[in-house]
Amino acid sequence: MSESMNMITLLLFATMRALIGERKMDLEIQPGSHVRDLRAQLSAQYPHAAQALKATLFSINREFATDEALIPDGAEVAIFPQVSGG
Amino acid sequence: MSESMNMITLLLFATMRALIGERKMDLEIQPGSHVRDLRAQLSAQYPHAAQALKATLFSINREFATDEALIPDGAEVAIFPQVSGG
Amino acid sequence: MTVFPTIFSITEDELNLNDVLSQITLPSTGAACFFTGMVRAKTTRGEPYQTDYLEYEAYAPMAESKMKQIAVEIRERWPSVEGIAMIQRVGRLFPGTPTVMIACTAAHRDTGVFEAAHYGIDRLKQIVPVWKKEMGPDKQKWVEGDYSPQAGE
Amino acid sequence: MTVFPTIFSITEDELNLNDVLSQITLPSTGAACFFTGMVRAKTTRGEPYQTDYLEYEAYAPMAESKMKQIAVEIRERWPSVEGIAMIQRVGRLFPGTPTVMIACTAAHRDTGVFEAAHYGIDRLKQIVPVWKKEMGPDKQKWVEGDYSPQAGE
Repeated sequence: MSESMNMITLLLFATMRALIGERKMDLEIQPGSHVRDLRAQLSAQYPHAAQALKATLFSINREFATDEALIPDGAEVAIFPQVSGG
Repeated sequence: MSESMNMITLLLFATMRALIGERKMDLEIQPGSHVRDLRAQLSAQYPHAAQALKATLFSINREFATDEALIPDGAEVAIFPQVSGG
Repeated sequence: MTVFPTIFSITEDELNLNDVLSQITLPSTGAACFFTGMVRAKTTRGEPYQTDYLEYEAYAPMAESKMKQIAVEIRERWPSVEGIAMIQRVGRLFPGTPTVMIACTAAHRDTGVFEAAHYGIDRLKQIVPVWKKEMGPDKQKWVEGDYSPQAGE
Repeated sequence: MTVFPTIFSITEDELNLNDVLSQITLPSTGAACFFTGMVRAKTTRGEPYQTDYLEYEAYAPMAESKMKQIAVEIRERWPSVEGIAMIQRVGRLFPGTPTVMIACTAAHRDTGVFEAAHYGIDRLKQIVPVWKKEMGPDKQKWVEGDYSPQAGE
């Protein structure tokens, strides 16, 4: 683990969990990464999930976040498929 | 009991029951009596209830009835104070 | 063809919302709206007062026939409504106790269940012959409500 | 000063409407409106299908924080609302089972309880992160809903 990287906790739900095969993972990201950078990083790491990742929403520390949002060090980030329950 | 009279069952609720002191009574009325005639008959028979009787509603066979409604022989008539529950 | 359940009763028993819901949930049902009215211990609208308990009475056979009529009115206005339940408790009822209940179910939440239940409770108060006597620390009195039937109702 | 109760939870336990009602009934409370959503065995809106059961999952801490936010929104819009309860069940849920519930109470029935509960269920569907997987006779699939949060929600 490089000293210069940030660590985040990534939570995966529903279809995203099924595609990537994990509920929760610790992930290194470049300091200054935005949601769009994380999306690209995950798409590169899980090419079979790249299509699905385009339509997902992200939250940072339990608030929905746009592609332009900055991800702070130590953040709890979640990937949300665009489906809801009731 | 005169052969020429009609018989009705009178039901009393809430304040009317308290004033007249009965829940239910059998009553003779003149054939052709309307609600207004029954109101007058009861007011004469229970003078202390005459004021209250002015503001009551009547039902005939479980349907609300106006002063002009005819009371058939054998009817179930009820006197309704103008208060409701919930 | 599916028969849609309509439940109505005047009862001295406690209301059980869970039981009512299961009785008006069909295989096609996905949404329910309930309204319940409770006895207030204290009332501040108008002149404030406290209530020890209420005595409810009903003209039961007429009340049930009016409930049946209200169910017909609801089904005419909101044909998507599946189950309807209306229950009025009578007897001595203490603060916090649910005294009246209406529930409507439908397949989805956006086809009138809220409006149907709202309409139903307004009509119950208007045309169902139920009276309540307020028993408070200082007095007892019959309570006026929204009771305003039209002839023939 | 009275503290108005706000209850929210994500749970695997059965919903008990009677318990919820007693928890949000204060001495001043006279009216409650509930909405419950149930698993449908059969759905006919759009392409008809049958459901054996649903698997619900939630991002629980965020779901509870969104429920808290919805309660704040309701109290801003309908200041007369006294108690608010929101419960989402998760896990394997069979047809007929209530899966989600919102209830709002107030002193009287005409100051917004219906509107508040209606608003609340619409917001729950929009912003609370809950997903369901449909398990039917022929297939399993994740179900699309009304989930449409705005950034920052």
